[in-house]
Amino acid sequence: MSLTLDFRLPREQFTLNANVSLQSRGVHALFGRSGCGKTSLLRAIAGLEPDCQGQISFNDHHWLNGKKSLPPEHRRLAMVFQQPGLLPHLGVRDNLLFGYKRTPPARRHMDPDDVIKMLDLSALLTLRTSQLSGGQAQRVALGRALLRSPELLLLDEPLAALDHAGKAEILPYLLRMIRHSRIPVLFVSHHLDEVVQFADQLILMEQGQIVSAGPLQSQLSRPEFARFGALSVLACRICHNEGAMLELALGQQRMKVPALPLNGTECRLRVQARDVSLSLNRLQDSSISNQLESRIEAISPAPHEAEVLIRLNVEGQPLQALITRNSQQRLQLEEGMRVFAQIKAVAIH
Amino acid sequence: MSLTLDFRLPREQFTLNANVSLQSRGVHALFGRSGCGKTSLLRAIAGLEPDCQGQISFNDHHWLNGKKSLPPEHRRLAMVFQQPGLLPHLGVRDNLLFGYKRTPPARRHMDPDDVIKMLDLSALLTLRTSQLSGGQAQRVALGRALLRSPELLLLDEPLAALDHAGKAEILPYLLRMIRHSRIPVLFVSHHLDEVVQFADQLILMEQGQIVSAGPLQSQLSRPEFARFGALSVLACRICHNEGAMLELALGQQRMKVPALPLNGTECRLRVQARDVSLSLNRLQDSSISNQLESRIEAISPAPHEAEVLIRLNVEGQPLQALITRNSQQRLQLEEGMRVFAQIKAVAIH
Amino acid sequence: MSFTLSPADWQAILLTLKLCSLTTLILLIIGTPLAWWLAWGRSRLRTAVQAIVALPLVLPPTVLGFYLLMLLGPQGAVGGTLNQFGLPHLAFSFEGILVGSVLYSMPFAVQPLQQAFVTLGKQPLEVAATLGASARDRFVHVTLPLCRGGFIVAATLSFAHTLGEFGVILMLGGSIPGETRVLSVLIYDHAEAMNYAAAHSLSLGMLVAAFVVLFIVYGAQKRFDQVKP
Amino acid sequence: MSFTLSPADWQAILLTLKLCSLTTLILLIIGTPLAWWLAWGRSRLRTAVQAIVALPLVLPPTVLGFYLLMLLGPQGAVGGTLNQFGLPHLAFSFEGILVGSVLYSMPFAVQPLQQAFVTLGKQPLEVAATLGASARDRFVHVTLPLCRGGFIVAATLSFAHTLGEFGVILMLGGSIPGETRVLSVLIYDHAEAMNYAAAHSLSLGMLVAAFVVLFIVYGAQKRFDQVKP
Amino acid sequence: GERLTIAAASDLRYALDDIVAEYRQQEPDARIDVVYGSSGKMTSQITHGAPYDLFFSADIRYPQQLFEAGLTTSEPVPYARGRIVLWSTRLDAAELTLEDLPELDLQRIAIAQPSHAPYGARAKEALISAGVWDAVKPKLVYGENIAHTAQMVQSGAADIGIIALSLALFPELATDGHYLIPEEGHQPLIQGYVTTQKAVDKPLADRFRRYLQTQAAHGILDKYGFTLE
Ligand SMILES: Nc1ncnc2c1ncn2[C@@H]1O[C@H](COP(=O)(O)OP(=O)(O)OP(=O)(O)O)[C@@H](O)[C@H]1O
Ligand SMILES: Nc1ncnc2c1ncn2[C@@H]1O[C@H](COP(=O)(O)OP(=O)(O)OP(=O)(O)O)[C@@H](O)[C@H]1O
Ligand code: MOO
Ligand SMILES: [Mg+2]
Ligand SMILES: [Mg+2]
Repeated sequence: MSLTLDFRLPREQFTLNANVSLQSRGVHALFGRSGCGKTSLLRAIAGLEPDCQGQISFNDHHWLNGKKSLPPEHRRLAMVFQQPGLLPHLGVRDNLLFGYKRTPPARRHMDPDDVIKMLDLSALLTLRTSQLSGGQAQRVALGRALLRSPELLLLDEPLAALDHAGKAEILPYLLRMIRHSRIPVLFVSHHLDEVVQFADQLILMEQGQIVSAGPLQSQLSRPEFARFGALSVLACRICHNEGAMLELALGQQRMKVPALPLNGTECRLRVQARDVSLSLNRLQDSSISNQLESRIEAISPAPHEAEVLIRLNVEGQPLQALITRNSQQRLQLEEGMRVFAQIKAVAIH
Repeated sequence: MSLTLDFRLPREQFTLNANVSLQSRGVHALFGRSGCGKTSLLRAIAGLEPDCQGQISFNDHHWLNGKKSLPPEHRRLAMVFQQPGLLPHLGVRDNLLFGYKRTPPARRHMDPDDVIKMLDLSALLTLRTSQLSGGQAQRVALGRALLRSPELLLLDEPLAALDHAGKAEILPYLLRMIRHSRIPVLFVSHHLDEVVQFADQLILMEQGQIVSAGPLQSQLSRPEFARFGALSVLACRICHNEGAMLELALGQQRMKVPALPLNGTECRLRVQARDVSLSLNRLQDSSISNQLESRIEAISPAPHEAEVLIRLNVEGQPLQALITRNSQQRLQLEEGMRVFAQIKAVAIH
Repeated sequence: MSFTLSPADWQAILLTLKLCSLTTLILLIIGTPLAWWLAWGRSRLRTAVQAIVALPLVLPPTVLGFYLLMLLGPQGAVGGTLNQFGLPHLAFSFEGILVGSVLYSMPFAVQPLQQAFVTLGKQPLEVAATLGASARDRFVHVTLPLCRGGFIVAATLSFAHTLGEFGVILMLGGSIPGETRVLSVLIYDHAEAMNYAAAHSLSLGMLVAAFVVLFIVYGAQKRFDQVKP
Repeated sequence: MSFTLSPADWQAILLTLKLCSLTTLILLIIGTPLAWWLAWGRSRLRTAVQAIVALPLVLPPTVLGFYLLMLLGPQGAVGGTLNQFGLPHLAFSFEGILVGSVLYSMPFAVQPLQQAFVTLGKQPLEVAATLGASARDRFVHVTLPLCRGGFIVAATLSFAHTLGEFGVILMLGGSIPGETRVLSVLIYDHAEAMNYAAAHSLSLGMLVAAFVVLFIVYGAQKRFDQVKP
Repeated sequence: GERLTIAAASDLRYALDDIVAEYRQQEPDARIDVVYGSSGKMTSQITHGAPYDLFFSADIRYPQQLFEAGLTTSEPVPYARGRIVLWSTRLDAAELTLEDLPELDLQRIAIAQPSHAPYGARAKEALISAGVWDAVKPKLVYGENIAHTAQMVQSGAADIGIIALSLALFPELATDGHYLIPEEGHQPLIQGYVTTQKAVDKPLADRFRRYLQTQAAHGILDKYGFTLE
């Protein structure tokens, strides 16, 4: 995929200034505070913002050239909005097939039966949209977007309107869909937690400007993200996935975590810095069983003055730990030291 | 305070059935999934639901008697809605004083200057409501409700519309206000995290029914709450509150946590079960410094089959720990055993 | 074309302004509670009443004029009763066309008010109630200022639509100078008398006045829509 | 009172139905794009055009009729041009009152449609566009079904308001049986000729018809409001 | 000063204006308003209580009805005999007769509404006796009263019309010639006036009535082609 943006869009309080080139497949997460312009950016890419000026090109197609704009229906993308936006006069099936019917057969690369199975929609097909729960409606909206066979998928906080239980209902489907379809995705969120579950690339926006863009792991260790709750992501290989526990390999080291619904051989562990504790020796009679040998790379102040953020290197991957200044002094932790990082098995997602 | 509810209110999918008597001061949290009837209950108490039938009495006043309903303006309560609901034709000052002006001087027990100071509103007074951020508007709505000098305060998810940073902005004010005013509060939420920060009493609703009601600590260890993420609350005494760290006493034992903006000598620590690990001996060279000697009271299965939920007794208070079954077996943990519970200092709020 | 107006023209202008002002005033007074009830009432009669209020929109003015003439004239239920009490009946009188105008312009007052009340929603009123404002207090200090736009639109449309009334007045009022010969009837009379210069002056004046009024109304509507909560 | 209708009455009824149906059809065809532009257009002229469209609401029908007579007659710009091309001018013809009716009922078609388009919002159309629906496709498969209520209201009000037209037709029509003598004019003639029984029958018929139509419209409006997205 | 309201048939539009103007020369303080319309319409209005003191009808049968209904103070008084003429601004009507009408290339022929305008009723009778009624009927347009009919012709919207001689003699209209239709073809148009109950105790009504007997008044009537009895 190659998506090159270089445009301006005037908003009430600022002018949105998008100047970025996204080259890789996978999921690009667009992250930033409420009102920073995430939705506006997506809408501009979709061709829904007539005031937008500049260049947007996607895989050699010019979507926007100066003021000349290709209408949304001719851009090969699909968008899932914050609200499901199902068409209320159509049933679930007709909503699902709305874009499919409008895609020339030669260009269709998604199959309705597959999508219905993947998103578990078969029981809903005959319902009216008003009979769906929020989560069900979002699943239909996702399926509808996929069946447009887009070459780029725009997701605008598809989970924002849902409460905790609602999110739990839809997340597995979203993950499955994103992994299965292999369509490049631009995913908007203002919850860091959500973002890291999907994203390969992370784009941070502030006040209409793109502040930084890059791969997930390196972005997460940037100081801009500390205030959203420091976080690391460990890329692991799955060794055994049998029974209730999952065995993971991180270089030479091994971890065991409660099984997660994962496919494939790779997986990504999201570890919050506050869930990592450090010890000088391997702990013996503690309930914490995952201990990763690692080296301290950097020690930096944390938002709370009594705490420090410790950047570790575990088998070449960055891992952050948030501990008190007292503990740091007690254990005399310094850059370059070897330590054991304890991660509670249940703290891994 | 004495608030006795015994009424029915027909809704689309169920009839709200409120039958509960709230006797203590402090904060009563009303907790339940979206659509379970929390808002409806509050609105009925405020007198905003004309279809409501039964009895509502507050401190010897009959607010509802059969179908005879005292109009909202004669019930001595104030309500903060999910949206701030500032009156757009009035400036911030006039909004703030709207209820104050309508309260007979003899019954006023809140002072505008105090409230403005407490909620840090002085810089906003001359603004128009459209110039306020979401968080600022909610602060004004809170102040306006307080200045009505209510004898009962109803808060309907006053934080729901805000994002992470918005919540962080308003939470300290809300906490301060609730502690300072000593007005009985009924606080609605569907986020357990939020609830435990304020609540003394917890009321759980489901499908229009009140499932259980009681003091926070005992409610939290009920199985109904496990699925929202198991959680304990420890009541502590503050020993030292100097510099960056706070020293707390829990019976004979001591803990140190990064300082929080607390007043008084008591405080409440919210500890998520997944943040607690167990060891057979006191750990020596770990960054975890808070270790509480405790006894295992019960071991029960957790939602994930690879995990168990361990109920501990720490100085007479319940504390829950979520660990893997593997660890339990490795350490051979059993009911009645003495163990050390490690709580990462930064994990305490 | 010259725009000189005769004393008779001026008389008709003043009469028309008087009729329009009084109609507007009466409609605001009775239209407000009616619109409120239509917006928030819970009776099953609402749709029927709404249809009755809207009848003048679709009924030929001659039908309305005919029935009013039957009702208000000396033989009618109302007019006859008035005569029995020694009072003048209402046909061919200013009071008669005032009644006609109020009925005829009713939907133009009630519908914008109803719309404004519905758009306002109950929330600001509920907020005010929980802050101790009584029903009257809420109306004066919340509804009135927040529905200002709706009231302006209702008043202007009532006024303007009364300005444009013709059929009802023709049947119910005739064309009595100083009493019922309003501008629309006068223009008709001028046209019939082939007094085109006078018809033109008055028509053009009304056209411009109507346009200016509507331009202000829709401008105001847009502006007030933006400050809506 | 008996409700026998003469052949002349029947002729007027059929003529009126024809006029109302054609007016409604034309208004839906030209009113839809106009309402769309008023709802979503970005020109600064919108308020002015909106005021012009609404003019017939407030202008005396005699003013409208007077100017139309000037315009459509043989000396008028339109009528004169037609005559030059050997075509009949439009004064005192069915085509003439059709033009008058379209202008006169314009706001009753445009305003509900505009309202429906604004209420619908852009979201469903944006959703459809990102799913590959072209502008035409969106109109047929999204706007039309979702604004069904608005179209019903617009059609019914246009029809009903044309039913109630009087002043314009009086000046422009010439009361030609079968051509321009519509019900409202016939009722007037009956009343002036003191043919009260006939006036009554027709008036009552129209009153009932108008009420039924409005009752259905407002009922439908309520129902469609509820299924709105 | 004293007030007098007169209802008059439209054929008197210019003649009665002149008489009133003359009368006011000698009594400038008197306020005399004249309301014109078709004789039938005026009768209908008086029946419903319209406050006219004197009623000048184009056909004495209408005041006779009012007298029989007890709404007048005395029997109707004939004051003149009316005549109908063929008149056009497009053709030279002086050269034409009724019998020519079917042969001419005409779009529209205007007459007054026979059901309540006596001049229209007489026009219809004349066309029938000339044997051309069926031929011209499809081209007929109907004015609400005889002045309206003249206006239809004057504006050119109707090619030719049958109007009152009194109107065709009005200086501004007299520039176009007319053909006097023989009286034999229709019933005589005996014009009569009555004093209504409203004029009881109005000395001005008596004085004005007396003025009508004067040479001056007769002179004006004569000038407008009214044959005096
Ligand atoms: N149609 C519009 N015209 C002008 N300004 C707009 C428009 N829509 C939104 N804005 C403004 O543009 C800014 C960015 O809005 P946008 O919806 O893109 O933010 P966002 O990052 O998606 O926020 P959120 O996380 O709350 O959805 C805001 O200040 C908003 O007020
Ligand atoms: N005015 C109303 N009339 C009838 N039913 C209503 C009304 N308002 C809400 N309901 C229904 O009553 C139920 C309870 O709604 P309520 O707003 O009390 O839930 P809630 O617990 O506050 O939910 P949330 O957490 O989403 O705010 C819902 O099923 C809702 O659809
Ligand atoms: O009474 Mo008239 O003058 O025939 O219209
Ligand atoms: Mg957004
Ligand atoms: Mg709620």
